[in-house]
Amino acid sequence: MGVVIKGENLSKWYGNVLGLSEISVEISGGIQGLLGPNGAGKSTFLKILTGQLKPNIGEITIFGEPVFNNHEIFHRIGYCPEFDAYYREVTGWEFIRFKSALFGYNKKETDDRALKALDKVGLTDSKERKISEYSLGMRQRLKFASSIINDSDLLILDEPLRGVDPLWRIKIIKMLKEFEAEGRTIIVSSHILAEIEAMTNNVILIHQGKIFAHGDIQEIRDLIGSHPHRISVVCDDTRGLAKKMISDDLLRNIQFMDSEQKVIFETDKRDRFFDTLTATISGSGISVSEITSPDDNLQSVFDYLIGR
Amino acid sequence: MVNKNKIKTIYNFFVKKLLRAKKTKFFILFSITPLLIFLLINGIKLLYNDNLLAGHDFFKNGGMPFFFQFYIQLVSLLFGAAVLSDEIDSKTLIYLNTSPISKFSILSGKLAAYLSVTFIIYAIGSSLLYVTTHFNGILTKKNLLALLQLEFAGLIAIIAYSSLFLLFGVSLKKSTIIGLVYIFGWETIAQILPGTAQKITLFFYLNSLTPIRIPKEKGILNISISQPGFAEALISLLLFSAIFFAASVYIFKKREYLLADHT
Amino acid sequence: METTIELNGLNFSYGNIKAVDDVSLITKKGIYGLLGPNGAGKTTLMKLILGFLKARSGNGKVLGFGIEENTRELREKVGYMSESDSLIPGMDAVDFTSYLGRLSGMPKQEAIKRAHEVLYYVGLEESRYRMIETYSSGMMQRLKLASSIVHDPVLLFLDEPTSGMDPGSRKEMIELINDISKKGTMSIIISSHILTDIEATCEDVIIMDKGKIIANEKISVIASKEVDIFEIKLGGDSSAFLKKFERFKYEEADRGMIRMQLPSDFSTKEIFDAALRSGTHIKHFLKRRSTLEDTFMNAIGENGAN
Amino acid sequence: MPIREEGYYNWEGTLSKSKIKWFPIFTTGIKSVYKKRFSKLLFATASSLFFVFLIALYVSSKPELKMMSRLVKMISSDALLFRTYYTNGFLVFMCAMISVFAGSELISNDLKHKSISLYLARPLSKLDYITGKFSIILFYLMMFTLLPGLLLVIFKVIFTGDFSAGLALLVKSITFPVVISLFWASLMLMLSSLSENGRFVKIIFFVAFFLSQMIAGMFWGIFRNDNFMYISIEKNIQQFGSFVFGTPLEFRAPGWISGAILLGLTALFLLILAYRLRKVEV
Repeated sequence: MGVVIKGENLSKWYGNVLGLSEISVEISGGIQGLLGPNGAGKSTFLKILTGQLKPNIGEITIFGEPVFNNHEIFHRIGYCPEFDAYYREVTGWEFIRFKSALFGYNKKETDDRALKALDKVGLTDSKERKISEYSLGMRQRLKFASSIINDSDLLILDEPLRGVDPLWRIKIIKMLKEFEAEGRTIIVSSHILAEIEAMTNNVILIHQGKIFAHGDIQEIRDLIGSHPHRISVVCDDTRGLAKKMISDDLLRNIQFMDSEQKVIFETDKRDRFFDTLTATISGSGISVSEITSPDDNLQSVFDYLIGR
Repeated sequence: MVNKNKIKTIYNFFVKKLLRAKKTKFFILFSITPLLIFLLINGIKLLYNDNLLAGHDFFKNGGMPFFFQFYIQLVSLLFGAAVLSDEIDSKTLIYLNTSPISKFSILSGKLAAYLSVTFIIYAIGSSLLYVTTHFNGILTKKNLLALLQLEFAGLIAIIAYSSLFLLFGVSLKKSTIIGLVYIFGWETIAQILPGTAQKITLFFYLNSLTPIRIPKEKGILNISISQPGFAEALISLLLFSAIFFAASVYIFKKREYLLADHT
Repeated sequence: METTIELNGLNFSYGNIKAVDDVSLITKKGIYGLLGPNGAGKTTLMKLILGFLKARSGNGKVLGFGIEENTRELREKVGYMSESDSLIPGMDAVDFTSYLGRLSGMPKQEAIKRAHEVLYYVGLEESRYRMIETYSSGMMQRLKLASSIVHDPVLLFLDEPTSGMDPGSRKEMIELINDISKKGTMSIIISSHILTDIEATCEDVIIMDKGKIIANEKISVIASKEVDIFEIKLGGDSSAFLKKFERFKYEEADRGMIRMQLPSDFSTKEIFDAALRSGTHIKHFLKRRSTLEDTFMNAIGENGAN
Repeated sequence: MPIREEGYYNWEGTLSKSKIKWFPIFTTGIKSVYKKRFSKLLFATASSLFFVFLIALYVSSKPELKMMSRLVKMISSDALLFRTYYTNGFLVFMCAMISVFAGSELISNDLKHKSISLYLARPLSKLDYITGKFSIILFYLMMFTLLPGLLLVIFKVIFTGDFSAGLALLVKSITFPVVISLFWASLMLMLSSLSENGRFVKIIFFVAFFLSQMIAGMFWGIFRNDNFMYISIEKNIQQFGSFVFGTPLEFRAPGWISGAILLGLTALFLLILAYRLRKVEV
């Protein structure tokens, strides 16, 4: 699958609000986590991606085609909007069937696809009830269902799990992974980093209208030179272990937390550090019960880059 | 490019939705008020065994101005302008803009749906009123033809006014207020202005379509210009509607709809 | 006063759907998480306690006040942050917060002074003079928190407090909640779907499903329930390493995480020796603790497939 | 001086024990209506009638001035003064405008933004909520009916120096504007609780007001029977005013019936309002 989304120095501003400034990006298959603080340009990027807004400078193409005012492209895109928007006086079934019919299938296929989408989000038995009687979580799942009707090659989801209960969070994350396995490209914007980590390793970080980072979380973490890697080890002889590890030029800092029998090493050369650590532990009689990297996750990447 | 069954999909969905709206029920009730008043008057007259009010006169002086100078304009405004502004307020426009359906099909499907509901509401009130006020002799060819022309004129009026107010809704922020200013401001004043001014109101042409002329006050310079013929009025109204509709589609395509108040 | 909430046999239903089904509950001072799938009855239970709804049967006391007889005195001591953004247009944050303070009975000047204080506290000092309808969803959550603690309640209900907040402000919201509960003068009940937030704030957890309370446990107890499964991540290719542990049950989860079942008397040293011999190193090594998510899934699972 | 650490601080004050819980709704509501656009313009036009009557009062106390003779004749006695002022067509229309301006969004906005739960999470009952909202419209209505009425009496005493106005008349001059204000306020609040859409509420209010007038006029035109005057809100107010102040009636029909209609409608509107609020799901 070639490049699915291609943006060349996209800039967008309205009034004196700067939405995006010179964003160039290429996105191909798999799940991509899109994150960034509120008001940092993330929603503007999504709106340009779905043709709701036209970039002032630069242009964006999906499957090689322009997006703005090109409605045919939505045969191959599924979109789940951010707002809690729903038609009044309409039942869940009527809405999903309407959205499905907009793809131009024949009557039978329209109904089948609508039913299948509802079934996937567990709303089949409440499909005859009015959407206004749905709880926030159910309306959210209905919105998500409306984006998976056409089994599209590209899925753009704006905070798809907001207000959804843990049970359905897990099911939907599993569903997205299955879609990824089928080779579909999925853009998921979310504020809950643990959710993104559960789905993918690829993230796009947008802040102040620019792409701060794009790629694998691990690689991004390694690129952040300003913060050395922190590795915490829990064992019965923290001082002994530290003494054995200190000889090399590996370590920048050691911190002891005796109450939890924990020692935290800071190093720039992560792989060499782990080689030495494994060798030292197997060489010495120290019994180690835990090795973790507290700041080797998306939250730390986010904090170090965005600096909140 | 234009896909007929997608337009039908939009049409069916929104007609069903509109028929359930509180607004529709209110305006159906509102459309039969002239009928209720007529029945009430004659009811009381019967009590006082007074001679009954002539149906035709009531229809000509009360019914016609009510429907063709107030009711059709108001309902076409509240429904026509809402074709898009409802979707923007409830932020549901996003579902249509991110579906594989052209802006032309969206607007034609929705306008047709809103038109039909407006026409149904109008037809209920006007036909019931006409039938009751011309009860004895309703089955004559003349009356039936007049009734048909009444409904036809109403339909054309609704098409013209709804497309105009659709254009207001698509392009202006405070479309309802501007619409009210147009109906009760410009269209009423234009009646008494010299001839050419009247030419740029929809009512001027509409008045040639209705089976019974709506009495017009004399203009300031009391030169009353000649009413256009039936065909000429019909064609100009349809032409105006097409222009308004095309302009709406054009603007709808070009405009970026910022549904959120923050980036 | 130890007990904050005491409910016995509360029932409530919308039409024929039983939203709260014979709920009895006792909560002490401190911070509780209220969890459950959509439609489990969490929000309904909160509304019953606050007196927004009248229970079909059963009764309850909150802070010693009957939830039906003296709702007014009860609400003086209780703060409520609703799930939906309920705002009054045409007001800035200071007016809005002090107005709600005065509705709780605070004198006018006190309310304005206190409004500034809580708005500073929740981090809205720069935008406290802006009209609240221009607030982003993140700022709206902070404003709702500020207005629910302006009258210094003894018991605080938070319905989805971190919904719609970006990672940075969500971390701050969690710090605020912890700071308030640490002060010890206010007990908090948080209803949220984000289990990581609940784990980061609450001491106890109440799980509801289909209108019933199906679990009521301490988070410390959940976290201490050790399971003899180890999470292992290796530096390089893991096949050689795994060959040495054929005798144990293990599964390779995604992105190189291995979950291996090891007997409790097993010496961990052998793991590191094996890694060294198969030319790779251990990047991550942790004895798995059951998380809140596992407890939640098991509790819901046992209560019949949802 | 100890440092002020970061963190949550309790509030040392104590809540007021006063029974009137809805008072903040009143004061804040008054301020926000005043801050609305065009409020000064509306209030100026509404108070213009008072100044016209003031001048007429001055002229009536100075026989040598020959201006405004018709109005002067109409306010010769105190009873006539009140009746002419309170039931003046312009004032009735102004009351309608003030009700819409101050009241049309009082509840519809709360419904739209789901903020009723904000009020009920505080120690307020639904009755407190309604009373607070009610007091806002009543305040502005009475500011342009009761207040000017009393001022006119005071100025009459200043200009003419006679204290002939008996206690009964003074009581009537207070109760009548209150009843009229209650009528407008309950009508407006009831309509405001019907829909989230403020615009729709305004449309229904004006349709009801003008329709009542139009139908009454049309029926009277056809039947020449005064009983149809009871359909018009304005005629009812004028008839009831004449009845209360004992001045010649507006139309040949019992005056007390107009009063009954007004009070009956007020009660009906309050019932509908209470029903609507009970049904509102917080």
